[in-house]
Amino acid sequence: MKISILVNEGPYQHQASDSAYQFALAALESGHEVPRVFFYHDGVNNGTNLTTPPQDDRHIQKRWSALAQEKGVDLVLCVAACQRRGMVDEGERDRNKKDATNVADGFRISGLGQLIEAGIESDRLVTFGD
Amino acid sequence: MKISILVNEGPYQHQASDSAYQFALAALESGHEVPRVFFYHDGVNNGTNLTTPPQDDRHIQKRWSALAQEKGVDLVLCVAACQRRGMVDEGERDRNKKDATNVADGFRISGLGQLIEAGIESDRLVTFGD
Amino acid sequence: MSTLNIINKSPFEKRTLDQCLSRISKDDAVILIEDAVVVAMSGTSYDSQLKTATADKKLYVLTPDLEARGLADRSLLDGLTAVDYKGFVALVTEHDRVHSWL
Amino acid sequence: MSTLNIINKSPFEKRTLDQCLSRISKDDAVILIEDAVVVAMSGTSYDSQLKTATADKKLYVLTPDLEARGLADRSLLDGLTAVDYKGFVALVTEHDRVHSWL
Amino acid sequence: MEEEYSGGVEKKFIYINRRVPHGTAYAIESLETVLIGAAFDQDVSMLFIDDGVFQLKKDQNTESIEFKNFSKAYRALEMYDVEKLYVETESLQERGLSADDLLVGVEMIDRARVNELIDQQDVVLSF
Amino acid sequence: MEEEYSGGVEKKFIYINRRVPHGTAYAIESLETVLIGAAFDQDVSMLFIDDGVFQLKKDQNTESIEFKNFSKAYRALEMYDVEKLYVETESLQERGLSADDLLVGVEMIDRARVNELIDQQDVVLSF
Repeated sequence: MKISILVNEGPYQHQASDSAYQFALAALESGHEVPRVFFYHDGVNNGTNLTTPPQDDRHIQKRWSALAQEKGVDLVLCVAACQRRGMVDEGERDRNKKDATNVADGFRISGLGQLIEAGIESDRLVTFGD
Repeated sequence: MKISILVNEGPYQHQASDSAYQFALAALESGHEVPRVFFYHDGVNNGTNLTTPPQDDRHIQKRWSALAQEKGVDLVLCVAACQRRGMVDEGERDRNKKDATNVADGFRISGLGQLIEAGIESDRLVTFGD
Repeated sequence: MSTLNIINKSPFEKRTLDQCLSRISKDDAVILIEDAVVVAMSGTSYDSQLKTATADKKLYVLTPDLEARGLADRSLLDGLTAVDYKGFVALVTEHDRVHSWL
Repeated sequence: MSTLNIINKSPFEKRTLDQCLSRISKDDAVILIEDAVVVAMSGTSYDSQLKTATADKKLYVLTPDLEARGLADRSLLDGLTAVDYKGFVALVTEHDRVHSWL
Repeated sequence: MEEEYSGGVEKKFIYINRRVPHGTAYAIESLETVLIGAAFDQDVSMLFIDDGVFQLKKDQNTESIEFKNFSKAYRALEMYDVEKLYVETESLQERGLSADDLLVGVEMIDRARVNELIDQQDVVLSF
Repeated sequence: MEEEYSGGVEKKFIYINRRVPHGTAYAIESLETVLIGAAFDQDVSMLFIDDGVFQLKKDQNTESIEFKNFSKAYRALEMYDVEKLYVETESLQERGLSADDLLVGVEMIDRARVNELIDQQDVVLSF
């Protein structure tokens, strides 16, 4: 089955992002596809490559990036949410005249259409939030 | 009176940061001092200079930065929260080997001691969160 | 000695207002801000609970948040006082401490 | 046609579980995850409300979240089934849609 | 993006709105999703239950809190062919509101019918 | 930083903990604040009410969810001279717990006494 995931909260503040990750792993291990994880609202903050969590703690962003690289999961950050929360890739940097980028490998910024598309093309859509 | 403020949530997702700002303005207009606003938890995300909110919407970060510049309010981002959420100044960039900085003018990163100090030195501490 | 308690969530969504009211004393005050303003008007199903509280405690509601939710023209529950942000600041200074129920 | 409902907040804190149970039908299922697991054991004051629900609906609780809160060794409420993440995934596939009550 | 789906799958999407507006961003972000999603020619319903009914309250004035007043955009939904707006009767009543307080025409449904409506959907998006 | 305050003001701080641990970061962030704050030689109390009592539950095992298990750190509070830990009796009972379920020794107080305790404080930090 194709199971896509919607993540509404950022890392370390709410368990939502952790739950979504554990769920995605279990879905893959159960033989399902996870075509896309869409990050909306504060969820876009999962994609920043500027975190330095304590060394004895999980590294949420790196875990997501590894899932993209190793399992081909498409990690999409909502562009409107990114603009309000300060997530910037090269395109956004040039467009909005910012001095830096902070989107980690494996994540890409795109529109809300990608969420609707995931709803249409997946058999299930599961939301994790606050 | 000295009234310090604690902000626990980031911009645009919860009203907390807006309420804190309106409260700070009203306190200053009423003749009180606002020595410090301490940003904890997701609140540290208020300090990013990478946001581009819609043009017809309020610019939360710029409003805070103006408060620091015009009224001398000390805007402090909790360092531990910054590390978990990806807020980086030059010191943090060098220390944690990051490629970018994203702390806006008027904000500084410091320790939780600054929150305790605000509690000790202010007549009131008012918290805005989720 | 008295405390100003801040409530910012709708009592239809979260139990913070219940939990606050079950513990504070008659010298304390409560201000409803943000989404908590939705129970400030008479006629809601939370009406009687709040009336009990106003019998011996001071309750306030933040006008700008009422306006934002289209409720500024409704009649407030008896015993509730509307304040603007400056009134909110004054309440903070008039009480000995502030407790935000998050 | 049936729905898997996800609840992730403690019913002592938020009313989502009440609001969910007041609307779903007997073909639907509910899984308690994250902070919602705190009402999975017998002996809480939420006990009877949940027992009513288990009488005609399927209720599940996520084991890793029970463990994290030190509740894995408590006896679960009758009619509640503990599942791990793979069990959670299976529930998602067995129902026609998923509704997260946020 | 619309073209990709013009001859493709049509699914039934329901947006479930349960929060007071402005205290959190869910109301505005739900609306933005619906408006963008309209381009995909899916079957879209919006359901307002619990505190979500306040999103449709008339006379919202966000000037003092300096927020965008997006509430008028609910009236524009029709132009995007989003015409199925449902409000739960009990949620309105519990909050001291009636259909006259709402800024758009909606279909009122009883609590008992909410599950029936959700049961017809393919995708549930909750805000 | 400690020196700054060695001869200075001493205030009464209370940390009020009301959330289930792990679902949100409030529990761990409260604990971190208390530990850092200990250096300031203030009068510190920690109060656990409502779902906050779960923070002190024995046998927390966060291995499967891959979280740091910080619950043992409550036992270290004593070394930081944080010795006033209060738990509300009614909160425990409503949740089917008793004092034996807690991983540290605490003072049990009735709901009626909670306000009395808060009334003695200068600064309230709520998590």
